[in-house]
Amino acid sequence: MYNLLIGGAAGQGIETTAAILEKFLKRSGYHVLTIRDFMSRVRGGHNFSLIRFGTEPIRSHSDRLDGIIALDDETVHEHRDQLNETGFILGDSKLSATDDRLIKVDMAGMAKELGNPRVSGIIAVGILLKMFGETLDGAEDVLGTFVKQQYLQINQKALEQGYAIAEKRYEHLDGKYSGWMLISGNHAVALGAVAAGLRFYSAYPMSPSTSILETLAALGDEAGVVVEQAEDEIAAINMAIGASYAGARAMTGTSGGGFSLMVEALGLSGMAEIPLVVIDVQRPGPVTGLPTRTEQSDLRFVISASQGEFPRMVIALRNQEDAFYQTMRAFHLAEAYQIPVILLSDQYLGDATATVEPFDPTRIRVADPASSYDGEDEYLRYRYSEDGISPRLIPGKTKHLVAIDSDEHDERGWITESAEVRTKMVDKRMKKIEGFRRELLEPDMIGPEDFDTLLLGWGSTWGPIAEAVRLLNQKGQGRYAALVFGDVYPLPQKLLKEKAAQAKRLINVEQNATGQLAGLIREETGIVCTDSVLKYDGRQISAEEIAARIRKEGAK
Amino acid sequence: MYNLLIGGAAGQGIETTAAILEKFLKRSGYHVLTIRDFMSRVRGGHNFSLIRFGTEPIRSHSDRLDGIIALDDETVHEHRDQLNETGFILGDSKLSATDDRLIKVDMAGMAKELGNPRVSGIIAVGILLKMFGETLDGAEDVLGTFVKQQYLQINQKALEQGYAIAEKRYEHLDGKYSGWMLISGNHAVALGAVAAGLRFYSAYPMSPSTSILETLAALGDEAGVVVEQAEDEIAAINMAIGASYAGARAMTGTSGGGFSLMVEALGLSGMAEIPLVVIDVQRPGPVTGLPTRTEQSDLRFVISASQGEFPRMVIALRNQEDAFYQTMRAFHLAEAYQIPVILLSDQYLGDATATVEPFDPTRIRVADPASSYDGEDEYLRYRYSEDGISPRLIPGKTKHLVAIDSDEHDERGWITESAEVRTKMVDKRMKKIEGFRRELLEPDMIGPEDFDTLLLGWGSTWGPIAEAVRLLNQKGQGRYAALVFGDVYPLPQKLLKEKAAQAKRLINVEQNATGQLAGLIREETGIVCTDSVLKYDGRQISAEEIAARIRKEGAK
Amino acid sequence: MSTETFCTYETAWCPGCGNFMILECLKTALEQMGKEPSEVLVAAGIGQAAKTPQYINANAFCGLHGRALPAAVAAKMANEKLTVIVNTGDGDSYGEGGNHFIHNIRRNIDIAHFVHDNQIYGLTKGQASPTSVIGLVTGVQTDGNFNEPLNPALVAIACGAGFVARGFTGHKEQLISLMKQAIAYQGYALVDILQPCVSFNKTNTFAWYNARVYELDESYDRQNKAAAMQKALEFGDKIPIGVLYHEEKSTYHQKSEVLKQGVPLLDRKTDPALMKRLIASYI
Amino acid sequence: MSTETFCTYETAWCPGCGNFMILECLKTALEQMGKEPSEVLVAAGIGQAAKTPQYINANAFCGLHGRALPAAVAAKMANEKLTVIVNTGDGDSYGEGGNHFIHNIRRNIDIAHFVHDNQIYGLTKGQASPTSVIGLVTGVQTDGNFNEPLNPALVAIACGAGFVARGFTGHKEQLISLMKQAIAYQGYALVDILQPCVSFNKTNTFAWYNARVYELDESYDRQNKAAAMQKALEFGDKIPIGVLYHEEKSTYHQKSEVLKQGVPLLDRKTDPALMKRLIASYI
Ligand SMILES: Cc1ncc(C[n+]2csc(CCOP(=O)(O)OP(=O)(O)O)c2C)c(N)n1
Ligand SMILES: Cc1ncc(C[n+]2csc(CCOP(=O)(O)OP(=O)(O)O)c2C)c(N)n1
Ligand code: SF4
Ligand code: SF4
Ligand SMILES: [Mg+2]
Ligand SMILES: [Mg+2]
Repeated sequence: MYNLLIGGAAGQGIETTAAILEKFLKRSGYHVLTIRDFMSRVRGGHNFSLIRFGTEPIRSHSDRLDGIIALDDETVHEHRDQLNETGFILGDSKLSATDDRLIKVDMAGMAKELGNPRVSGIIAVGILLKMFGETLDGAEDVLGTFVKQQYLQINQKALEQGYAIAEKRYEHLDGKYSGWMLISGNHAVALGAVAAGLRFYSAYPMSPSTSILETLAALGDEAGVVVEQAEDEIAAINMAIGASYAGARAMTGTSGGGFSLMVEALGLSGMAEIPLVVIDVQRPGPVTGLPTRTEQSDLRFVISASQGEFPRMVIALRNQEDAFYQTMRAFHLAEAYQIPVILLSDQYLGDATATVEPFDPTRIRVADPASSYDGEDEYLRYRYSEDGISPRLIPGKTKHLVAIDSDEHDERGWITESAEVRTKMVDKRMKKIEGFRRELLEPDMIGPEDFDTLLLGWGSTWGPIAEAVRLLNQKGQGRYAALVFGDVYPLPQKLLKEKAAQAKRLINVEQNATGQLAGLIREETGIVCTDSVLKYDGRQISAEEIAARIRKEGAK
Repeated sequence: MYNLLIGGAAGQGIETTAAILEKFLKRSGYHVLTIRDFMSRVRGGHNFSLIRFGTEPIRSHSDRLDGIIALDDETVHEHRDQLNETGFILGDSKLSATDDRLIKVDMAGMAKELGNPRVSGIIAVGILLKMFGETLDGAEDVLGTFVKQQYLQINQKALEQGYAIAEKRYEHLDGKYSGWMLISGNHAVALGAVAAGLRFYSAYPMSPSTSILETLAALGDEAGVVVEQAEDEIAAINMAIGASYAGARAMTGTSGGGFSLMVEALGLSGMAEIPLVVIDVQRPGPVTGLPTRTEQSDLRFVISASQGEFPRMVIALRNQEDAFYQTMRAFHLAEAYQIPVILLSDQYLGDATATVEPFDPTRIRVADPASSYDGEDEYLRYRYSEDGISPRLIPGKTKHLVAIDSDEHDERGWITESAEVRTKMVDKRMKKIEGFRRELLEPDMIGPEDFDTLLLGWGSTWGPIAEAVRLLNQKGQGRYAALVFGDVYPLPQKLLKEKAAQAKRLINVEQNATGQLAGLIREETGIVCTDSVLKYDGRQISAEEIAARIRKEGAK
Repeated sequence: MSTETFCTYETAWCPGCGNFMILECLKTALEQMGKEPSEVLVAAGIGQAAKTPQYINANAFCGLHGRALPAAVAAKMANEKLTVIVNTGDGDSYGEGGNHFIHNIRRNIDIAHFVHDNQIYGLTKGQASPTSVIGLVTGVQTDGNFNEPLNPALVAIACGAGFVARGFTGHKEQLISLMKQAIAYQGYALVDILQPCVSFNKTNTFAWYNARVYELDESYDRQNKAAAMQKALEFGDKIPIGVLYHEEKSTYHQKSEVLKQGVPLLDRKTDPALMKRLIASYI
Repeated sequence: MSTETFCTYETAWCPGCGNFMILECLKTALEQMGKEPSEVLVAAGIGQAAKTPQYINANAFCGLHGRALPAAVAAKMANEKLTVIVNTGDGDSYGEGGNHFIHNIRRNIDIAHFVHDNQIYGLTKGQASPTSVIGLVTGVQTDGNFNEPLNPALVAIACGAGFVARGFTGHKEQLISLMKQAIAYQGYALVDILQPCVSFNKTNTFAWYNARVYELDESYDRQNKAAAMQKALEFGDKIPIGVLYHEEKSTYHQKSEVLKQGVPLLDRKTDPALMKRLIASYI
């Protein structure tokens, strides 16, 4: 397994360099995981991508580096301490930094000679491919994905020149992943939505959710999806609800700040029982916080967002595969129960690309609008029923009229002030929870059955936690296992209760300051975590850090 | 103790009739409690006010009536079953309803003769005053509070005519409350805010919070308070924050739907550490729900509203006295800890008028902006400190510049992306919780020390619960007591833990469908309620209903 | 004139309210246009005017205060076969919903927007709305409103609306005609309807409006933008009613690559072959 | 020209960005007007332009995306002695913040609003803003923007603004002058500043603007509203820059009973005697 860091200022093309390199590596058979760490600015500052690759599945990033590709001096200064003794730093000749491990190449000069200073990153890719014993097979195809047609040739040349001047340093290892996908969490969400029959996506740009909007915009014409940039997030969610009411499967996406503005309308979906999928790609708050960084601090917020009470589901995405399938499932649940379903992702998962088995869009069946209406009696949009689910017709599709109201309403959808109807309607809505409680997915159990310490996590820390369990069991004294939640609200309790009963120590590992999952578990089950590992500096915790903190101090 | 209901359609003047009658009764020495039940419409429908009065303190409304004043037939039909055998119904001659207890008077005819059909309610007041053995002393003054100058004379006449034609039926009882106030929860909040030094109130009209806005608007000129109707709730809260930043003590108020729109900016107050008081006068949700009715279903929502994590306090108002003093205290806490403080009221409390001892505005001291800044070093708005509180200067008041940012920031208030600064700033903000945790007020303990069943409640159910404890202990088999929370987040735990340990049965009594306080208590303390009494039809639970439900089924 | 198809229900409005006339005109307009109830969607926010969808035999969407437009335009995007009409208040449309007002004009989606403009917040019992006149005393504007009233027609033209009209509940025939023109217009069509609120607006009464309004006649050139803005500014002793501005513009549906393909959005399916291609593009 | 008082900090903007010139002009304008840093409040929302308060030696309020205006006007209400300036982006001012834009014009509070109008969302890396031109291709507007661009100056005039100007970063002297006039103007003053974004807007470049702008000269009558609206409409081959409209109007502070009393709001105290009277009124 190798771990490379590509660093430089915003605007130096780190992202494209990393994207091209990782694609080459994956295509040659490696399992690849790339995470992206960047600042909230367009030019300057310090950004980096971490590319980890090997022949075995990689679930977590690592802070220990085998190589650094430094587009500026800051990268060397910031990261040299993470570099292995035997590692290398590839830098431009004009860097002033010095280090025994630094290989300077006049990439800027070469790029200028080639006629475009912006291709020096591609020269670096060429050098790296050679160093790692790769070939340039399929280069045209890879470059074609990221580079405009008119620049293809010069990039190809740059790649070849880099390749030519470098020397092989590592052996190519044979992996079996060349036919797998390399995809980020956000892209996987977009694909999952389309697979589920998305017809309408409205959103307002907001990091780190914007790439969902952009991915859908890029494929919307072909896929028959209207992708609309709203004037604000309030409009975004109300549009999605309007479209869904009218029969177009709909979704909106944002980050916490935008979600805050969607809170009222979330309740409209709940009250009017209009299916809706909302994704919150979390970033550190409060408010603007650290716009391009990661955190898991919206859990409690989204669970109780909006005045009053109504059923909802919250699903945390744990990895890129989850991102696809759980997005599909979210549409299913929203439709089957006529509820809002909230997906929680975060910047770490949203921007990180991982190697996953090609998605199977037929694996999840998405329900059609519930139409238990047999056409005999009067059509009642909110008919009382055993399971709380009422027949949903699409306006204009039959001669029956579909009335919805954000006021409390009777079975026909008309305003009521009756205490009796009110109580029955609340009960009807709440009854739906019993239904989807039965469909809850238990958390992922990771590690041996005979553990004594149980780690608890949710969402994107899945990878780091899984890897940490492995590390801890390698050289720790105890036996470690973990439960990582995907479905998080309502909280699935079976496995948790079973495993918690067996654990001597229970440690919640969360990317927030207050231990939100631990609180939810206390409320729902009475189970109390004995320790916790919390991180809230905007950087995703690594497996090593989890392991170290658990080993050292028995957690904070 | 007597219990009267005045009912009719919207637009028939029920509110004024009730307000005049209750004022007479209070001035003659009675303790009075009046609750208001009305529909979300301007004309028609069925509305009523319940006036309960006696010589002992009254804490809860009651469903058992001694008299009905029916302005329409519907009132008779709806409420006759609540009327005591010996009770009376006072109705207009034109009512078609029949009932042995019905006294018909041609009030409409008399009013017409007097030259204004709208004074028939006042005639009824005259009749009632006579029936209850009251005098007309001070009538001019009472009428003057509710009636425009030009209509004073005719109203006075109407009152006298009603008085003249009626017969005494009950004896006047001497109470000691003539010098006390008669005030609603919303008015008490407004007065509390002014007493605390409110300078700026911005809001968007929303039932049942609008009367706070109107009360403040009425006294703003005199008191030196800018009262601004905002274009929407987002503006309302951002204006309040801007005014507070600039040194004017500020507040905003709304109901749940408006609060939903304020969620993002609530975080701004938390992140930028700008003191802010927000009141949410709850009504039944979700969304528009039952706009003019009551519920306690925003507790979990306001506790975790807004993305990310920041300190806040949530105080539930339990009665009209609380409404005044806790509002004052909210300003103190907001200022002392530079946090948002959320007051939770509801329609029941907000609209109900009760008899309270005249407020003492000097009882609560409200802090000045924390200026631990000694002027020696560089002024740092967000200086790290032991208690997390940093020196707050007012822009323009010194030569020092005050910078705030919704992004994560350093001690100067400038944007940072440093992991270290981020962590320290989160810790600094969170440290403030320790401070105000020490200032938490324990819940009200009601009932005997040797109880076996403990009721748990919060906010406006205080009165009904207190009364229910009395009823239950009168003829129940067990011994009952109650804890009613005012400070609810963070949750004060001392008394709760002590008393819960002693209780055989723990019953949460809440005006919502999911038992929100019970959930919070589980999360915070592990204490589990064994039963619960929940009501969510938009009507406040009465003491009798609580007692009956606890006796009958051991709660739902 | 029959209103059987879109038959009447009991309302919660005050006797004498201008809303009744708007409701009647709406039903009449729809009937005269031969619409079927099931092809009509009447959407609203929250308020007195916003109860309109509850009182007409059509599909009804009573969403959130201020948010009628985003829901309504999206419903139209989802199913272009629906005749989408928004009937809601001035507070709803221009206050809470102001941002959606200006931006949906820019989208130019084929809906009709009928604003019941009583220059007051009715349902919340009488506070100034964005169109309230200066000096209006209310429970909140205790010294009289002193914010410059919004001129909806002018703002709509300034934002690029292609159909902008002003109506009055006292001119029934014209109002029906304005509604029909607005519904027939391809694109976003605004009719700001002067609607007396008998309970809370004692300034802008029926008589007040009636003394001031005059119908624009044939001589008025509704296609001249500059002149239309001038005309829209007129709101004092004289208030012109009728179509203030008219311009043909391409609609959202005509411009959107997805929607111009002819199949209503809700009837489209995701092509499995496309899904395969998309997945393959990440390999 | 010195910018010592309001001295410069390192910025996070792209080299070549129009924001630098706006920042420089702002500092110069404030210095030329003899302002003290501590009496100046620069407020913003979130975005590239919205970082301006961070780069100037004055009181700084960087609030929420779209919400600069409500916070800024309230700060002015709280302390009328502050010179309050809002410097923020077009997305911030007209997109997310659109409702506050139209309604704060109606309030007419004495602040200056400088919109860095690059016709794009910069910080989020290039999506259409409300002022983006038709056809602009972005990562979201993949077929080119097809929503009618908002004309901020026209909308501002239509909403009743008393000072409406358009500036351009390429006309430095004029921009300084416009800023000074806007700050000096008693009431809400808008300067919509054409600002090239070198990173994301490849259509409306410096050259594009430079080829189109022309300064309004003495002959232009800035007090004629109808003409001003006509002039504001001009945004194509020719783009007039300068003060488009100017009208003296009473400000919020002049109209509010509380604020016109002369004592800044934050210096007022609640009179204990009044408190007593209020309490007594409930007895
Ligand atoms: C978010 C939110 N804020 C406030 C309200 C309260 N509210 C209901 S209707 C209304 C205003 C109604 O005025 P308008 O839109 O002019 O309608 P009208 O009643 O005059 O027809 C308000 C403020 C609400 N329902 N939701
Ligand atoms: C509620 C919310 N939604 C979205 C964002 C993301 N966001 C930050 S800046 C911005 C737009 C910036 O555009 P503009 O205001 O034109 O400023 P510029 O960067 O172009 O100067 C957006 C959408 C946010 N911070 N908050
Ligand atoms: S309050 Fe006004 S707008 Fe509402 S129904 Fe009554 S008259 Fe009509
Ligand atoms: S992205 Fe555009 S607006 Fe932002 S700093 Fe760079 S050039 Fe300026
Ligand atoms: Mg209205
Ligand atoms: Mg911009």
